[in-house]
Amino acid sequence: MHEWALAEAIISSVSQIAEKEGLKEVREVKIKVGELQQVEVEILEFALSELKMDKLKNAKFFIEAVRAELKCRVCEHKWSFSRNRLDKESAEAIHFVPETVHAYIKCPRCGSPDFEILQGRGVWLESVKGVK
Amino acid sequence: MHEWALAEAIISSVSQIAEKEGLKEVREVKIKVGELQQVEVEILEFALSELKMDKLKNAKFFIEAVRAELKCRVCEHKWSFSRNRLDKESAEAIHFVPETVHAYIKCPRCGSPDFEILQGRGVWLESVKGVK
Amino acid sequence: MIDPRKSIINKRLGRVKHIIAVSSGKGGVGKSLVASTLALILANKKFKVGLFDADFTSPSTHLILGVKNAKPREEKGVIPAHVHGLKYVSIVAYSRENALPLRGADVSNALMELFATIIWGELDFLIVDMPPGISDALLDVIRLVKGINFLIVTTPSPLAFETVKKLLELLAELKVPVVGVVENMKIRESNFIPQNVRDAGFRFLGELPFDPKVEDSLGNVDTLLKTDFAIKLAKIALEIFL
Amino acid sequence: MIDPRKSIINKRLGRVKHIIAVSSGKGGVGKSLVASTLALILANKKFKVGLFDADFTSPSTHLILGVKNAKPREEKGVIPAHVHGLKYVSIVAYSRENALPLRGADVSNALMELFATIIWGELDFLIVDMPPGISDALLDVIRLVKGINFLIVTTPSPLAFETVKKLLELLAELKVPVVGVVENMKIRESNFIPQNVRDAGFRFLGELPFDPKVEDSLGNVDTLLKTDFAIKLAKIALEIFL
Ligand SMILES: Nc1ncnc2c1ncn2[C@@H]1O[C@H](COP(=O)(O)OP(=O)(O)O)[C@@H](O)[C@H]1O
Ligand SMILES: Nc1ncnc2c1ncn2[C@@H]1O[C@H](COP(=O)(O)OP(=O)(O)O)[C@@H](O)[C@H]1O
Ligand SMILES: [Mg+2]
Ligand SMILES: [Mg+2]
Ligand SMILES: [Mg+2]
Ligand SMILES: [Mg+2]
Ligand code: NI
Ligand code: NI
Ligand SMILES: [Zn+2]
Ligand SMILES: [Zn+2]
Repeated sequence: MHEWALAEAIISSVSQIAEKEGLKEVREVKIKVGELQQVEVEILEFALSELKMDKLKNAKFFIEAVRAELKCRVCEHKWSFSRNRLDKESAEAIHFVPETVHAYIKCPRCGSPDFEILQGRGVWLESVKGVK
Repeated sequence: MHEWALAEAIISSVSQIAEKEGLKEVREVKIKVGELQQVEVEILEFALSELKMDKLKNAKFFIEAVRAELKCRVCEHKWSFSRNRLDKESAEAIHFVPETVHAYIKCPRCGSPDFEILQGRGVWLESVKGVK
Repeated sequence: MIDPRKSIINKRLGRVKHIIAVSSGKGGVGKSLVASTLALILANKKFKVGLFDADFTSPSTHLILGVKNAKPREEKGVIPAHVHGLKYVSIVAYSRENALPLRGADVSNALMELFATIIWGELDFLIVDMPPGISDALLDVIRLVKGINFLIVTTPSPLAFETVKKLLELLAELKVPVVGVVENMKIRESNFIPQNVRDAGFRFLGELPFDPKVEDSLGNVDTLLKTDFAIKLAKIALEIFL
Repeated sequence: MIDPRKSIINKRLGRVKHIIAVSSGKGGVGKSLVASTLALILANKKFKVGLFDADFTSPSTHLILGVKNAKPREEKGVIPAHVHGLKYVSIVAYSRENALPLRGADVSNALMELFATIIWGELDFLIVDMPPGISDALLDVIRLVKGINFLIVTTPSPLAFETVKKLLELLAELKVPVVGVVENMKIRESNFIPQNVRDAGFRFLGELPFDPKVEDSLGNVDTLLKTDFAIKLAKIALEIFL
């Protein structure tokens, strides 16, 4: 449920963007949520709906899940993150701090923890639309 | 003149690529040279022509200079690197290890050394063409 | 694509009166020991204190505090554990006994994630135990945390002061406030550090003795607070912060 | 776009018999002192030795060796300076007295640049003085330098060994060869480190005394080599490498 904190970050960031772009009202916000962090989308949506006010009152939030793709820096192997391979505690750690993935996941080809998270790490704002 | 060492790296890398892609002969190599490193293109060209052999014997090297663009992580200001603003010793340091730019250049807007080198850092292979 | 985390960080820290990064550039000078002990001292003086271990790849504060299983709670954010009167967060709660190899970009990401999600609430002091090096964590706290102050730790050695001096110059240039410099693990009389700190235009806060009892009190805060080291640090802390 | 540097690194090191990274994860344990002194000891035994300071943001070896102006020459590459019988490269030759704030990605780039351009030639030993942390420099030497060996330094403190243990596990998992572990700055009898090192399945190489004379000999290699610290290290070195 620290999804709430992530929702607050989104609201704060959208408000800032609205301010900067001189929007009177925000209509549509597109959000990408990386699967690595295993965000509970329902909770995030609920938190967003509870937190939106002022210029964001009527905003619609569209949340898209993004597969987590990892790429090994040693052997260049690419693979997708799957939380099924993890015990509960490790998955939870990655939920809070996605970088702890480097403590729990190794490249399935060469065994290295030195991999890049190509996409699907955390929460991103893709677009903010509204009226001026 | 450590350009020679960079030329060796290029030759070695091109040979590896030719091997991997099963090329019998390399015909054309496109190289990008970032202005940050202030590589002497004539020396690089000369070194390449001296070092090329075997599959690379008839290769033509095309070298393109790339402006060095820096972007401040603190204030997001973007600017171009110009060696004119540097004394000889600092410019030389950056020639050998481009990252030492963080000891000598600050963001012209906010004064931070915490900037990203967006492009124009070092030597890159853009393409290797040949016949199989 | 915009990263929404940056915009919330200073709100999260909005009710923290003083944010103190304990830093050095150099490793092994006693940053973690000073940060942990300082946090305990201030908490004992009835201040509301948070301690954040920002040395993700070689954390130490959990061992100094003798903390096992200080996992933050999850509740509309990450709620720090309560440890010896401190609000406490270390990434060890998540990485546990495992090595956590992180490239700089990962350090940067983890730091932003934690600053964006930890609910520190109202604090008089948030003490941040910094990693060695002049790298991502340092550049990020400067970049992201408005009003951060630096408390610099050095040892008497020119090997430590070489980097400390460079760090001080950098902080001065960036107009980042520096509380001052403490000289830790002093074993004999010497004016080298105090002189050089003052010459560089910074406040010399005092010296902390090399105290063999410190090693034996790791993990036991009551014993730790009775060492000469802690007693001397308490005097310095009260001079600076009262 | 392809970075051509990676493909040349192992050719550059092709005539180096042993590459030894002096590492710890933990800062301030004596990595730089061990690396520098070890390099000098081996050079005195008539080995051809190179010393590379890979701690770019807090370099120390130039102070230990008392080196001023050891600038590499430029000649079809970067030719190491000759210092006290060693081939020597430190980034300080380029960054001079300035702070060099580098993010991890910059550390990685600088490391690749230097490995790709330094002409070490024929060497019996290349000693690499590693920065603290389990981060870019460590991951890059493992990734880029074929046949690298690790010599691990710890102090007697559980604070140091906590990270050392994690590093050892990481190296074991990656099957990176580890020469062994030295315990530096020993001040009293204790079996904690030797026992734990052996339990973890590694070779315990011996202990090096905490030696106050070391501080006074920084910058003077003749004096340094006469300290108890150096004499003990010489014994260990000869046991390992002869
Ligand atoms: N004043 C002191 N007296 C004795 N030992 C000390 C003192 N300060 C630090 N130490 C010891 O020195 C080592 C490094 O301290 P630490 O706080 O981990 O440094 P850093 O966080 O700067 O790496 C630890 O083993 C610690 O117990
Ligand atoms: N055996 C020793 N006896 C006394 N002082 C030592 C010893 N080993 C290291 N030191 C001192 O400890 C400090 C840290 O050593 P250094 O080599 O810089 O560590 P690192 O490279 O691991 O950060 C320096 O001031 C150094 O002079
Ligand atoms: Mg990563
Ligand atoms: Mg940079
Ligand atoms: Mg520490
Ligand atoms: Mg060192
Ligand atoms: Ni959650
Ligand atoms: Ni050159
Ligand atoms: Zn791999
Ligand atoms: Zn700027």
